[in-house]
Amino acid sequence: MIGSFNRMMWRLFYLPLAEVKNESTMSEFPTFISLSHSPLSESEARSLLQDRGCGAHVLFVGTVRSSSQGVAVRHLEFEAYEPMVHSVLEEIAEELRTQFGIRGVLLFHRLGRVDIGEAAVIAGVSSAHRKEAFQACAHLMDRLKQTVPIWKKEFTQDGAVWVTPTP
Amino acid sequence: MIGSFNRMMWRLFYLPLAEVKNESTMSEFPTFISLSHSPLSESEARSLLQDRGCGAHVLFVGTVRSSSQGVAVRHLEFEAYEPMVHSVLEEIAEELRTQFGIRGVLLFHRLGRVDIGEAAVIAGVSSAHRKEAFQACAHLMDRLKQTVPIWKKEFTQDGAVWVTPTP
Amino acid sequence: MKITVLFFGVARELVGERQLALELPAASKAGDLRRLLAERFPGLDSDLAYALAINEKFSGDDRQLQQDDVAAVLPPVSGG
Amino acid sequence: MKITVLFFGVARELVGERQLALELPAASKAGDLRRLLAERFPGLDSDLAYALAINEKFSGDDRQLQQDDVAAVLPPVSGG
Repeated sequence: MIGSFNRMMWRLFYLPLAEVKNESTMSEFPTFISLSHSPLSESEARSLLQDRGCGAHVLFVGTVRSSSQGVAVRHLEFEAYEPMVHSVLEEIAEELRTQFGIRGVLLFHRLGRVDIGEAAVIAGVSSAHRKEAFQACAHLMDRLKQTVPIWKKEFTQDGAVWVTPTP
Repeated sequence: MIGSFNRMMWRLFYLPLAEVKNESTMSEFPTFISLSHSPLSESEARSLLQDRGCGAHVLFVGTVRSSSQGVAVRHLEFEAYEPMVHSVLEEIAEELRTQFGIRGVLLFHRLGRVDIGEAAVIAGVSSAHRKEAFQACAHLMDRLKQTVPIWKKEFTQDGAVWVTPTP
Repeated sequence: MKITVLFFGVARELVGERQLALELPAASKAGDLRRLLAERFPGLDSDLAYALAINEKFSGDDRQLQQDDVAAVLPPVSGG
Repeated sequence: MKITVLFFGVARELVGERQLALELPAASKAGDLRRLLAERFPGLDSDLAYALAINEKFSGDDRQLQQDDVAAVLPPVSGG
């Protein structure tokens, strides 16, 4: 299980060197990122985030709804610019740690076809205190939807469309 | 598993009749409440909250930290006024549904001794949209700490104290 | 009239009991119960900002008590 | 100079390819790449408010391109 997280090492390759000013800008706390074509494991997410120094753990699970603006959804498909997902998420994680003082950050996202009721995304944070944990996890989801290079195609009874963000 | 949730029926006994003005004030969505002397199951919490009409599920897990204001904590003990926990939580759940438009509401809380690293509380909500889910779950935790009749005793190297809320 | 009083948390430890049966004069109110408790149990006075529930509802001091009511002494809560 | 261009989401479908090798004049900038793409692919113009990444970093139109750069056409994202 943990073996699948060699991707934690992505940060070494994808954070542009200019931004790694010194050792202290690299967080001592982990960022767990996984892009997966198979179902996401919530229990894996929780055990990765578990931290004895943290009393607060907030997890968001986004599942595929059976309708979107009144139209019946059949399934979704996701694609991503994978290496850039990792580098953008590492930057977001550092932003969360600076703004909210949280520790662990996690984002699991499905790729390819995702059926109704399945989890498309799991976002999580761990923190000493709960208010910061809620704020940071909500902010992580906001940032995901603003800047992380992942695209969703919605397959409905009326055909298939690439979803564009509502302003 | 589900059999342990005959407590959902508490609402029938503990909501004062004067407040049940008509059928429509009783939510059609479930409130899951459990007070337990044994470890809380996050997977049970998640499967109870799962709802195909909801795209957003937020779960808060509060675990026992190994230190509190710099003092090493050995363990905690909780006690509750159980029937009143149920009636107060039902009122909070209706408040959340009115304010945030969420659907499912869940609160699991440990009683008795809880050791370091264990979950003392799991709070969860399900909703069509994520912003409301984050706000409602944070609010549920705020209300828990303000008005739900549960008390915590902290056992440290210096002795044992009943925790009083910080204003 | 006879009522039952439940104690929780620090109040339970101050009183040394989870539950007591108390005899109160007819037409007593919740505030009268507070005064009786403060007389009998040092600590159960203005030092402890506790709430009273009558029959599992938070109640103010002018709440009328009745025979067989269940009162509960609820110190500031600290769940979660 | 030769660069690689990656396409995602609706841009990938408009172009019909995941990836193209393009020849650009020396000293071209990201903005020049935008103009070239708009000429060659109907739809990859101001109708699609896409971002450009160069070597996996979001980049403005005045970003200088170099031989072997990897550009990416990123339509508005919609993860989650």
